[in-house]
Amino acid sequence: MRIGVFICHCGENIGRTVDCPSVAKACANFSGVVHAEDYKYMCSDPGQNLIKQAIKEKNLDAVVVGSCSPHMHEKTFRKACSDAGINPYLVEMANLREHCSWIHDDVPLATKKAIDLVRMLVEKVKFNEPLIPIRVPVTKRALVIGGGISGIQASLDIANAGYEVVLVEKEPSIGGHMSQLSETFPTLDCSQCILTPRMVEVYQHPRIKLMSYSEVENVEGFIGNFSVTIRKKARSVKDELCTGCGLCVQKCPIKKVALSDFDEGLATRPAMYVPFPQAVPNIPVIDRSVCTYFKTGKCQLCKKVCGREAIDFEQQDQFIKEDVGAIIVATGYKLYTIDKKPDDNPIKGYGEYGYGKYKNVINGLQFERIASASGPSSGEMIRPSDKTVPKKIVFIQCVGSRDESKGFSYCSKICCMYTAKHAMLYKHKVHDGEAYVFYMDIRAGGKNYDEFVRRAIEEDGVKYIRGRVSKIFEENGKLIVKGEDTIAGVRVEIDADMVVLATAMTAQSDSSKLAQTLSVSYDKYGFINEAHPKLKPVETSTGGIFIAGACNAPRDIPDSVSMASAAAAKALVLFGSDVLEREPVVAKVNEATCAGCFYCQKVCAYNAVEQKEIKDRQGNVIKVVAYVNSGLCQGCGTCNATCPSKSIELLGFKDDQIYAQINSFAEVF
Amino acid sequence: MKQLIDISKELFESKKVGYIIGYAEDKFKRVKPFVAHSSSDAERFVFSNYSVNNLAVYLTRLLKPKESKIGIVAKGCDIKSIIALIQENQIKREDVIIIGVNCNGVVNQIDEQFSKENTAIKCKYCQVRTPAHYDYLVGEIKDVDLPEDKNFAIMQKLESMNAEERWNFWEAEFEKCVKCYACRQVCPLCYCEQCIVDKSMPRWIDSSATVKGNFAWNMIRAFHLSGRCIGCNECERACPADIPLSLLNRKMGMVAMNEFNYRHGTDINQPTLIGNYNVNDKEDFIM
Amino acid sequence: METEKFEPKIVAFVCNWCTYTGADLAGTSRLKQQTNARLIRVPCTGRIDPVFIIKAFEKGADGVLVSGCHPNDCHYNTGNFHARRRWIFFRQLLDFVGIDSSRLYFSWVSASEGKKWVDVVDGVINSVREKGPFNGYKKLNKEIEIPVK
Amino acid sequence: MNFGYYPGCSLSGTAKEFNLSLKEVLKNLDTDLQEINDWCCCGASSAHSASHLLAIALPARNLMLAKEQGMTEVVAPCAACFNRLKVSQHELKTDEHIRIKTEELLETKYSDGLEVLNLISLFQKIGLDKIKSHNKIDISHLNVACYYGCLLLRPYDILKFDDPEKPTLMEEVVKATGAKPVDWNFKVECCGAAHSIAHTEIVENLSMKILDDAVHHKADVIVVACPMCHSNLDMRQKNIIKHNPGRMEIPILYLSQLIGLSMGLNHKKLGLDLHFIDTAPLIASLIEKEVAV
Repeated sequence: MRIGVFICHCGENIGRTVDCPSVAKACANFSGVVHAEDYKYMCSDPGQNLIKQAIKEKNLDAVVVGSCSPHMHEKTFRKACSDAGINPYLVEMANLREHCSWIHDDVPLATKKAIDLVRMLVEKVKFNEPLIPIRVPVTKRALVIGGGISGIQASLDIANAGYEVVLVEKEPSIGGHMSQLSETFPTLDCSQCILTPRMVEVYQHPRIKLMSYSEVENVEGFIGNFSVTIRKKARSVKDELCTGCGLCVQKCPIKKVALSDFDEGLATRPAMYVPFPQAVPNIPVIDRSVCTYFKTGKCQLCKKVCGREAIDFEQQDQFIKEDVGAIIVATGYKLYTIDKKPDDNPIKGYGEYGYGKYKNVINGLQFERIASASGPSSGEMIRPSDKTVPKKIVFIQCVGSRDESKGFSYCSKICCMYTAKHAMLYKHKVHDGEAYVFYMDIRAGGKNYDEFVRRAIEEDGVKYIRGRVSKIFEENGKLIVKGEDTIAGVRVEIDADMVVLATAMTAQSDSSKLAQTLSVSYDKYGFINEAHPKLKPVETSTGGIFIAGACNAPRDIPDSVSMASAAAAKALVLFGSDVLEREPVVAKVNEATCAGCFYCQKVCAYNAVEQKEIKDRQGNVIKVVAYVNSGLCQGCGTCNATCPSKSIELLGFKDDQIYAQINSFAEVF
Repeated sequence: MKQLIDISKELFESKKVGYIIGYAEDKFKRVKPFVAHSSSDAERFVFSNYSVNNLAVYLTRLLKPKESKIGIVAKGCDIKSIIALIQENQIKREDVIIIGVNCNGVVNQIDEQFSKENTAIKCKYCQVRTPAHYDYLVGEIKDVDLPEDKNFAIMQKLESMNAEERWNFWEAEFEKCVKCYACRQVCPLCYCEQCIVDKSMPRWIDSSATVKGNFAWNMIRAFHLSGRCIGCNECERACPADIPLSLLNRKMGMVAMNEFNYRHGTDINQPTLIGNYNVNDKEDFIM
Repeated sequence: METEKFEPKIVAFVCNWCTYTGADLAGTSRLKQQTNARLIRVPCTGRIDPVFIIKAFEKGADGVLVSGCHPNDCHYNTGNFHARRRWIFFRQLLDFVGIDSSRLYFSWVSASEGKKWVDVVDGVINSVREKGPFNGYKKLNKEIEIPVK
Repeated sequence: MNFGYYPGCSLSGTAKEFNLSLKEVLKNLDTDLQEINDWCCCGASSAHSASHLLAIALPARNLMLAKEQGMTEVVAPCAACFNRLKVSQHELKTDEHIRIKTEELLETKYSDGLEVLNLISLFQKIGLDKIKSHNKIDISHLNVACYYGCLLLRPYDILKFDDPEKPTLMEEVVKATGAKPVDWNFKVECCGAAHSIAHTEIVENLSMKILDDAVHHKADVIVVACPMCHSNLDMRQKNIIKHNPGRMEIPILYLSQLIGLSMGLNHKKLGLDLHFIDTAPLIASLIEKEVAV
């Protein structure tokens, strides 16, 4: 092998502490090194030309550059060498700046260390193999999971850019939590008025395939090449025939049979229902658990009235396969439930606020429904127990949030804002009412957010009390709220007519299951992790899968929408090329020596190791060995270290390469 | 032994097995591993205090018969190896028929006379004299008079030494090693097609029988068995140089027990120790 | 030679994403450290095989340091968890054969912990220096050397 | 059945009737209590404010004695004793430092594995069906407010007993006696505890609220499982009424006494005559009913 060594002075940066010319001189004597020189700025154009020239003149086939960190200029030098005809993976960098000159003062010692560092990489590069980037084709089609505002936004962005989108929503209608809201902060504009046009746009878009009442069942493949199985749940209505006339819903004889999820349990719905009037698609669903026909075999009234013969009692769940190149997860959140004691852990759940006991203790979404013009009371501000107007209302923030012992340690982020909004909406409707807010801190970071909270306090006269509530109990029809005002340093007791708890935003209960299906990582709360908290906020640990909205962390509408657009942009970047190039640093199996213990499969975080049958000429299975799907492998090498016979090796960091480095760390022992 | 022979014959006659791995006496009346291929072969099967060998090792060394199963005679401790092999994808449970034997202790070395003093040390801390897992069960349990656990005292002594003294202890032991690899060949869990010690690119472990290479070999062998060794002590029995190899395995077994409360080869469906992790694994040694 | 002050040789196996980058940060921040450590960069602590460590000792290292991402911060999600489990066995095994734990160090150093890296490296160098050279292998190596006449 | 027994100081002093009634009831339920030989004070509510080590070591001594005497389950009827024993167990298990210090102090090795029971978990263990089968007197007209206080339930992470904010286990036992537990608001509110001596007015104020809420929810009697709660609610009740006129007296019973009543045991043997608040009207109402039947 003909190796060239190039030592960079980095101006004075390396040269000041490392005697670069003598390093180059020492390196010239290493076996295999046929060329060694030093230069002031190796990364500059003249510097790079120096390398290119040497490659040509001396016919080099590997290069070691002693300069800065590979994180800084590995790409630069690989590119330069590649231009001169050397495979980029035959280039190694010795870090003489960050790991030597900048951290040492003693010139002889630093110079000695620099020589060692270069020698170790010269030895390594002798075992480097030319590698070719892995190229995989891209299916230019996206799957969006979740039809809330984030999913809607992401779908529209991708579809408008000219690519097909499959939008999967588990509920009968898209719209998500945003469709339940009355008004939105900080502008107090009507939520449905801004959302429904978007929902309709999704429905009518020629490139969006909307699959409501459906769930993702299985995901196979890798970036650019996912194969997704979607379970289309039986609606009992043929959606291609249904016109959405609603006659069946009107005729359904069992009217008030179930609590409406959309109205957060404050209203009822029939067995055949559309979650809300503006639902998209406007196709009803039969709730088989309560439908008379499914319970007794009789009724079929809906079938009789349907002129289109769209009712199908025999309908089964369907499994549909879709091929996509990118997946956007936008599954949103659910509210922490305080209406029942959580299983097996009584300490969680706020028994002191009376879970499930007091009708007039409600959560934020229930308040939204009460305040909403489309809600059960048509926007009239009345309390659930006796439908009277509450004259005194208490809002409690941080119920379950920022409370490690009872709930979650994180801040739910949006409660400060929506509580201010709730208090304002209340004051706008009940002019003589009193509104109290118990808070820990006001976290109103965002455009016009703090102004909004100040408006609630200053213009609408909402009374903010800094402190926690220790107990709520009922006495003579009033809810006695016992708490503390930490600013005044006094205990307070308020006899309220209604209490609204700003309960924490939590991950969907099945989010960890979905994350496992997608093989993306998730945190201990079930929120799906971003790949990097700062630089890769919409990517996940798995290439080609992106996240948007509250499935990642508590998030408000503007943040969710911008995140959705960002995720869409990431998917579009992927669709920008026909093939994907990936680093060829992946594991490879030596099938001859693999004994098939599959410890490599156990340690792989990416499901990249598969089982492969080796057959003889008659087609009999002789043995089963490991096989690495290089589309999925991310190149960590954990399999390599785990394999007892070293039958799986990580290209670029193979055993012989590392052995060579260890073997040469000290000149003599 | 009639029970064992009857079952074996029945298995052959019903064509359930292609062969059965068991024990038989050779012409010097020594009990040796024996592979029976027919009913008449099965007549020779014996099981006694001299049935020392862990026959599970043959499960990965012999070819599986076409369209029938492998029968194997196994003591409680050997069955742990079989379970481990199933856990590690080396054999399928449905491919073996296990004839479990109630064991009343085995002799330390094949040529010795069985007595209290000559009982294998592994029998001292054996919890599975009646196998935990089998298809058939034969033999009876008798009361066994067990010798004292000599190794325990050595373990304690070693643990009380300082690092240098321990190094010297092992240096003296490993000096004897001739790299015959009997320890590897006899180990049911050393089923790699190519052992790391036979790998020359790169040569992690010096293949010459120098103390340095012997250190590396025995350390890596113990490491590759850590969390996996089921304690049959065949390596130590097979070692012609009498190196106390079981001490290394026992130490690793103690780590598995103390840190993870784990014992390999007890449950087919148990997740293996290496290859899995717990977010809360101990890390008090990490800065 | 005998009178020369003992300077320990330390080999450090570090993961590319956290510790190597943390060491870069120490450099960028010009945090001074001693020159005894030689870093070997691997993608992940999961890639670090115990044979590396044995080989480093064989080749004359007086101390070995292994460092990677903090738990839950692993670039590859779980590499460091698998590595940690191996270490639990391996360091007790080494200790049992006489390479005690004051020669083998483990640390979590993140990309932002330049200062911690310096403390770890200097700490390891200092304590190995205090401990003295690792003669076990040095002696064995001498025995193998063919005497030069 | 056989249980180890740690009576604690209160049960041999101010809460004598607790001890009496418990033993009487258990005798009828074929359950034996074996008192820990040479037991000492658990440190109560004061040791831990003086010395952490002492507060761990005192209960630890009793735990060690119980183990030595071959017990596997120990009943500590007093809620404070129960709490201190459990806290001590927890600390010894999780804090190696304090365990070593305690072992040095007591010159004994500590080993875990003793189960500490409070009054409610004891009856749960004996079995609700068994209690039901011993019911002789119909007390179904009795509305009972179950009062837990603090020490039985908190801190949950250590005691792992019942829901610390909305407990229900005592109600289950009360239901087994045939009486009717009422749903009320203050079953886990503080009674003022040790302020009883130094700041009586605080205790009176807090206990008053508890009494009021129980009465408000139509309770005829409050049932407790803690000598401290009992003394505050019972002993201070007369003064509460004196300082806040217009209130009715409400008898405060130990859970064991209520069970004893349902079993038709002798009132004196249950120590029902040892309360400040007269239990005679309550007993009379039972007899009346009996006669009516």
